[in-house]
Amino acid sequence: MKNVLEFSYLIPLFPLIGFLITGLGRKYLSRPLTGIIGSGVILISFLLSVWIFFQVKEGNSGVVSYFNFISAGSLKIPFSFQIDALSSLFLLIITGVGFLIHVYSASYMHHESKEHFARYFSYLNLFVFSMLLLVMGGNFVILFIGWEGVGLCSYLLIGYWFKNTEYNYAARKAFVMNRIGDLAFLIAIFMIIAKVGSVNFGDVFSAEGLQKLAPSATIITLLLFVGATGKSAQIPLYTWLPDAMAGPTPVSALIHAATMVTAGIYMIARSNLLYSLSETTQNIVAYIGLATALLAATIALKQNDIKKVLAYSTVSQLGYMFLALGVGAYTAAIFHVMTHAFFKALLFLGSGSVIHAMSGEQDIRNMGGLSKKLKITFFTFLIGCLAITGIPPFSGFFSKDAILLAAFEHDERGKILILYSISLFTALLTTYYMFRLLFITFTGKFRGTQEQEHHLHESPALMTIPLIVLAVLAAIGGFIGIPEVFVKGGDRLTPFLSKVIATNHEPVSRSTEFFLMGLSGVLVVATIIFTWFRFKNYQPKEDKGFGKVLENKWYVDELYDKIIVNPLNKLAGFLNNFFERFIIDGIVNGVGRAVNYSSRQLRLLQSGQVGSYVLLMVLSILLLLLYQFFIKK
Amino acid sequence: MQIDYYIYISLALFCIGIVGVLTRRNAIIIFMCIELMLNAVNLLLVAFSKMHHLKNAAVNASAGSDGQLFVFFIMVVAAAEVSVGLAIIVMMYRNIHSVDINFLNRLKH
Amino acid sequence: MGVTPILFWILSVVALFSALMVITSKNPMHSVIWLIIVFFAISGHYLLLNAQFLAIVNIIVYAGAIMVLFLYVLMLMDLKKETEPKKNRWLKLAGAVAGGSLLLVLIAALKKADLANQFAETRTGDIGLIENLGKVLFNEYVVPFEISSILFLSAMVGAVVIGKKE
Amino acid sequence: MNALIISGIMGVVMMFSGILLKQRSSVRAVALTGLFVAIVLNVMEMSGFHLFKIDITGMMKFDRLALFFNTIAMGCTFIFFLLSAKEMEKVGLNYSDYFALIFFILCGIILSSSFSSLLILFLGIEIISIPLYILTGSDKRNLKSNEASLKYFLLGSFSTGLMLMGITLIYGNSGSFSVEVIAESISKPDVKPGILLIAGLLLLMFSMAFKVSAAPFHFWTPDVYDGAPTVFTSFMATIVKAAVFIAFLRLFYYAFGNIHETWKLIIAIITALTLFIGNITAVFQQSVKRMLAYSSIAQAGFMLMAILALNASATEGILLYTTAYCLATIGLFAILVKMKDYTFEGFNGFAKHQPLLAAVAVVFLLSLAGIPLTAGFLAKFYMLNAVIEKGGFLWLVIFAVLMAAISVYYYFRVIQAMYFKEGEAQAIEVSTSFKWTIGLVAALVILLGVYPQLLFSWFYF
Amino acid sequence: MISLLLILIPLLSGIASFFFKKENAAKGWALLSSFATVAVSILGLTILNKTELLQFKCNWLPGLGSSFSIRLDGMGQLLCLLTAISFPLIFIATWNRTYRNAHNFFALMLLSQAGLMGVFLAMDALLFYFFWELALIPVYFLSSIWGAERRIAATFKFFIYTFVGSLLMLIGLIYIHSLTPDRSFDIRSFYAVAIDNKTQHWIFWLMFVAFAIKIPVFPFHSWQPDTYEQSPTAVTMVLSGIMVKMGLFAVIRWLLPVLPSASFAYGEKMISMWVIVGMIYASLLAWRQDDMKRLIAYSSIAHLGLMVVAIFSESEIGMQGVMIQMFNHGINILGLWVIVEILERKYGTRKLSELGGLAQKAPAMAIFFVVVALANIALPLTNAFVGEFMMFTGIFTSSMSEYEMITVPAAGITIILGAIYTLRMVQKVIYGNTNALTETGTDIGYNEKLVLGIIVILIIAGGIYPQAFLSLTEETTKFILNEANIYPSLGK
Repeated sequence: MKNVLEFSYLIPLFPLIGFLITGLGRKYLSRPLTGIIGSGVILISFLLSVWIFFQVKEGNSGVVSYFNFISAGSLKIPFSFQIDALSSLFLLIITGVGFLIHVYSASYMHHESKEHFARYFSYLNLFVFSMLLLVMGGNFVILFIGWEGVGLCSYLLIGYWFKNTEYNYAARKAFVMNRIGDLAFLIAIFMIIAKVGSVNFGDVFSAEGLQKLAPSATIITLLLFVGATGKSAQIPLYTWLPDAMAGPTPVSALIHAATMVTAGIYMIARSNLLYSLSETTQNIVAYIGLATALLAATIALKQNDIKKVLAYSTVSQLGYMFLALGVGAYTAAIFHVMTHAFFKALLFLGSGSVIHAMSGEQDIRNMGGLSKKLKITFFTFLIGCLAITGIPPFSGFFSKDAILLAAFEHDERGKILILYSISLFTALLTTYYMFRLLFITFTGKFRGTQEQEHHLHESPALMTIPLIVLAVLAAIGGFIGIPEVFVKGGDRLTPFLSKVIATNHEPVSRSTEFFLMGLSGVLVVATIIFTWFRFKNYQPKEDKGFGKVLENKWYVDELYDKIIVNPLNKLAGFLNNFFERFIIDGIVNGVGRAVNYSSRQLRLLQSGQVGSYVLLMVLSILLLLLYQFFIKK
Repeated sequence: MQIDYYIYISLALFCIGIVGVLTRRNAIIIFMCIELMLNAVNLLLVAFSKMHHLKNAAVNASAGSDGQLFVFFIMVVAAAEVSVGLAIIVMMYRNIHSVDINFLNRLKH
Repeated sequence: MGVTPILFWILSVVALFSALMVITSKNPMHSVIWLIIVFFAISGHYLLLNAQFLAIVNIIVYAGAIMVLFLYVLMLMDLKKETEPKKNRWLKLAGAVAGGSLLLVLIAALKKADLANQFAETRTGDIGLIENLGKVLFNEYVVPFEISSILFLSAMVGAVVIGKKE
Repeated sequence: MNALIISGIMGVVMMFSGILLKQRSSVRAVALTGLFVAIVLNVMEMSGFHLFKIDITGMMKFDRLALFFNTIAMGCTFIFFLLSAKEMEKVGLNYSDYFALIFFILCGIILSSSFSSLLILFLGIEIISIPLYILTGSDKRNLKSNEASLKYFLLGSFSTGLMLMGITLIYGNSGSFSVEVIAESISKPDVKPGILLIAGLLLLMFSMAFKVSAAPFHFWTPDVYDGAPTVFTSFMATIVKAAVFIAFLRLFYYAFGNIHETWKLIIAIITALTLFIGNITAVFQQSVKRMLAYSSIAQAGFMLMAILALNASATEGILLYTTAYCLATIGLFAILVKMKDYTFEGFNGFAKHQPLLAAVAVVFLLSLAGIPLTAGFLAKFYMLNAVIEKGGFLWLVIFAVLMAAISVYYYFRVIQAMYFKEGEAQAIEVSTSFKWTIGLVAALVILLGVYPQLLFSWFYF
Repeated sequence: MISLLLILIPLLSGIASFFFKKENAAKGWALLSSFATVAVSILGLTILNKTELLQFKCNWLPGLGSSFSIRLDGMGQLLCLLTAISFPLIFIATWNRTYRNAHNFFALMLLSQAGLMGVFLAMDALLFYFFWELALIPVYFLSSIWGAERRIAATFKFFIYTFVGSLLMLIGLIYIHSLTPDRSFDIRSFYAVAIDNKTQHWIFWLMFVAFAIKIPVFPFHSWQPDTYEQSPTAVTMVLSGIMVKMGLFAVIRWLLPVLPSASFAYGEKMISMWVIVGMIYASLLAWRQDDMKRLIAYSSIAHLGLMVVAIFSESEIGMQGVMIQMFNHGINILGLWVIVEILERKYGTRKLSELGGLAQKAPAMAIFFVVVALANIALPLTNAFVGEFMMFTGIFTSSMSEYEMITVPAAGITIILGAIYTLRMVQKVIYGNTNALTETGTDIGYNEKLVLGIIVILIIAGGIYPQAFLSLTEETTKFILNEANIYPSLGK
């Protein structure tokens, strides 16, 4: 009897169906109906994912392939799905969080007209579909299809309010930056094909596959990593993510926090065996991750747009994950992906609820004291903050601690604590800006306009329920990975992923581990208290000096414009206005003119005088005779 | 008589004719120079015919006579040409009262 | 040296000289006269080559008919010498040079031809006599002879077409 | 031979028909019937029927090439009569004499396409030339016509002088005017050909080049074609030129083919010059008539390639080429004659006013430009093919092709004027029969362009 | 039989169409005949797919060793299918246009279709050249009569330009013919002929220039934007959808296998590098265009450049990619032109600066537009992705390539640039706010919905299950590459 995993194609199928229904029927479906269909299909695939998850848990994992996607010459690319621990875990996150956010959106977007409402849901479903393709894909090509698919959906959703030109530019920026990464990814795929002759994970990560790849492992992994930096917003390609906040808030929660941006981590984790072949790449990954984490955190310190803060915090957290990947703690990275999905989704949805309450206002300087009116939102947001700052026993604590620990171990091998210390510092920065956000938004007194004030209200249940669910998850989600130091066998994640991910770190002594936890815990709490005193009664004021630099994001966008965009633009202008017109076309037309001119001259030979005719004839006879008799030999 | 003398003389006459064509403007004179060229040809033809006769009289009694006959035909043609040519020149003269070929410049370029 | 070469040279010199006079003399009438002299010199050559028939025909047709026709036309137009104004000196020069160098080139080329021991027999050989020519003409050359009638017809028609007043 | 006799007689008949017949239409009828008879008899001669038993050995040789070309030439003349005979009335009063002269020219054509003795060649060329001088000048009150005819006459008789000198020198070398004798006198590869022969050969080549209006001996062509009455231009630019080409090919194929190596470079130079001057100069012309004169020079350049190649496909090629060229040019002139204004602007908006004529003209122009599906393309193709098969003249081939591309420029100017430019077309009256005839000619052009076997199956009768 | 019909149907119906008087009659007739052609070509693909039906041969010019021989092979199947499908789509999409002397218009269109079919079918060099020109001439007239105001100059340039090219090609063909042992133009003798390297090299250039002009390859492209801009859109569709493929097709069938060692010597190194420069150049220019037609023209230069590079990589997968990409690109660009046609007819402009906000006014069109645009930037699950992926793989993994680490990334830059200019176009046209011009915009009609629908279906289908086409062209590819393989022929 054939493997039940055969049916895993249903998981992406349902979102696709949802996309088609809501997309094509957008004129005819009422808003509630659209919401039900849109969320329903996700729910179904969530349930299926759960089922698959348990299948995998019982050790029933493998590759199911359906048909030949491309088969030419020696190259065969099947359309196949890889169902194993890694993908099934991601399936849960995507469909689970995805479902909650769909539900949330149904209420958040209710003021849109029904066509656009349906358009929104169809995009969202399409996104889930592509994301599922991405994580289920049984080879690099299918993965890449999903990879670009999610890019497309993020493009569509960022530009969802297409009347606004700013948003459109943001969308384009996101897509193009992703494309840059994708190009590197593609080249990596070509190299893999050239070396191994196949793109199936099974062949590539098999012993002989790896052995074939070993010589060029560094370049391949680096190219893959560049792809990842595009998708997961790392230096140097991170600038699109903050702009992506142009999209509706649930979108930011789902795509630009919980799922899509973690595709890079997934991809690298998926090819961890390959990465383990190249020390260099791993270091580069680690340091890029760390740098991104730090940079984003510093920028986040000074942002006043509630979503921008969260966006930069996302970038920073992603940096953490790459750090983990870099130091070889793949499990920790995955763990953090999961917890981050919970609390960052929670935070975004919370902010969405705030924005909703403030009727579209996003600048925290005009908020304050919202805790009285928006109780649920406030509490859930608080949990989110605690989780992200890693206060035990919230989920963030476990995952972040795992990463810090891994960094520490890595440093111990390198005998200097640079990775650890900086990441710890970043953790404190995180704490600082998150609580700054919390305090400025929810404490103190209201700074907004009058009608905003009496319009203030808690969001409807459809929005709060997801908040609560996520809050719970954010609170307890960490318990699947309790460090061994607390409970023997508390870490259920590592063994579960062990089939896919080689664990290669020898544990440090218990005492050290306790000490590190203690240290970070104390520092974090201290930071919180410091922040409280700083912002308990906050008054907006103009930043200057270094603060201004941070507020302007280190002027990175301007820099990119200066060194890349503008020169390219000028070059294109030159080519179009000068080179094409006067050189390329000029030569062609020049030939024509030359013929015309020579014609005008040559016809003067036809002087009309018999005398000159005869003379010319005699002369040419003369020359020809000379040639024949005296020159030609 | 050595044949190349004949060759040189008739070539000389021929080229004098050409020079005449080149240097004069009076259509009639030019025409006369052309006649001169023809006569140079005739002379050479006759010389050649006699040369060939001398060479091949043994095998063929009438060897070389065709050269002289050709001269005869050239004269025939020349006569015909003259009649037509002078007619044209006269017609021209009727119209523009000149036989100067430099006035023939309506057609050019 | 015998009488033949002397005659030959005299005739040649006369022919060349009067030919030059043809193209140099201002007055068309004089040119005609000089040309007639050329024809006579050439007929002399024919006689020297023992081609009496051609010699006679040459005199009759050219000197007699054709040149008279020329004279007639010239008188009809009574062209004064000044009717031919100065032609561009440079063109004249160029023409002379071109013709001269053509002559040089031809001679230089034909010099290489090995005709050193080739002779045109003079004063003997009877192919030039009317009866021989007649035989050949009306045997082998009867077709072209007939054909030349077409030539004359066309020339006649042409002369009529052109000459007829409308 | 049959054709020669008939057309000779017809010439005489036409001379008197002017006096006997009052109706010009009946004169035309006589001419057409006579020509038709000539064609029929000629075709019969192909299958071995002779009117009279005349011994022409050593003078003429009515071989396949000659007979076949005569058919083509007379066929084209027939078409020419059908299309443009009426237009001759406009030229002058001596209507019937024009026919007579044309018939005499036909005699010359037949002679020069079938000669086997330089004497006949000379006579043939002269019989062609002398009536042409007349026809050129036949529009007596038109100064341009006079001028053209005088220029043509002076230059033509000058080239006759050259030709005679050439023949003489050749005679001096080989002691005969017969082509066969000349050919076998130079047949031995080890013996170097005599200088006299080469010099004479070159002079002959130049005079022939003059007759086919090849550069640098082309100068008479534009003036004469432009000045002559358009009807006769169309005749002399097509059929006559074709005939001289056949004579040219015959002469250099049968007489001097053995020493091809010694003169091929000269002919190559002449070809290149002709192509260059013809095409380039045509570009700037303002009058379609004069443009066609230059284009005839350019086409001559292509036909000269046959004489350069001198192989089987060259012979086939030149037959196809002459046919294609004659048909197209006669057709174009037939339309042009009816126009008042010969400039390109004169054709503006012609397509709206005369859709059929415009379409037909397009076919002819495409054929001249050598666009596939028209006879012109295959003709050019055969030429290129011949030269490439011969080998060694690739530069010439590429050059020729580029020039052909330039020729597109001026041919298509007419098309552009007719179709794409707005303008009040000049009113011209055309009879239905004319339309049918010219339509058939166009059809023939396309037919030959698609399936030339039609022609060659005749050639290998 | 099938192959003969593919030529005869358009040819005869085209000639017949000259004699129609009423516009709608001519339209209907043209549509009818184009449907017939589609039917035949699909039959040829499916139930009548038998060798003896797909080929036809008869005497033509025995003197020259040329015969009227046509055959449908895999590549031909694909391109004839493209040609067949395109025309009805074009006719339907431009149904609402009215042309003066419509009967002539449609007649010429059908004639050019016949020519195109012939080019893809011809198995005889001379015949190939015939059809090559036959396809060109009608287009010249179409553009010059029904084009925009600067049409005469632009199309004339186009004509002379391509004509020069094809004449040079003709010389090459004749020369090869003169080298064939049996003096034949038949493709088999062309493949069999052994030419020494020196000769191969200059013949190669003679012929490649012709194809490079047709494709067009930088710097021979300057005719293209002008011509596309000035031609009526229906003609532009033919030009860019099908006619430019003639060049690629010719390189594959008449250049690579006939002159293998020259193709090897120049193809991968010089030409590929050069073409890639041209691709980037064209992409940059496309980025700066304001007129949609010019923009699409330049973008297609970039796309076709990639195909050229892939062809010369001479790898099986790359070649397969080229073959299906020829089809896909035809479909995609057709879609783009349909959009342009709609915009031009509705709003009388093609300028990006004058359009905008149409997503509100014409959502259906907007959706189609976005899909087609995404296909233009080769997004996965669209047909173009498959083609480009395969081509890149071919270039990268080809045994010919030595500089793949330079060429592929360089060519890859055009992927990024492609995204930039295509999305710019999309954004300027359908996003943003409406302006005075587009305020009154309305959505598209049924005929346009139908056409775009078909196109989108083809796009998606080709993107999800390309295998159908791949199996079609596999045999041809193997054959061509085997002929083009120089390692045996280097000794020649």
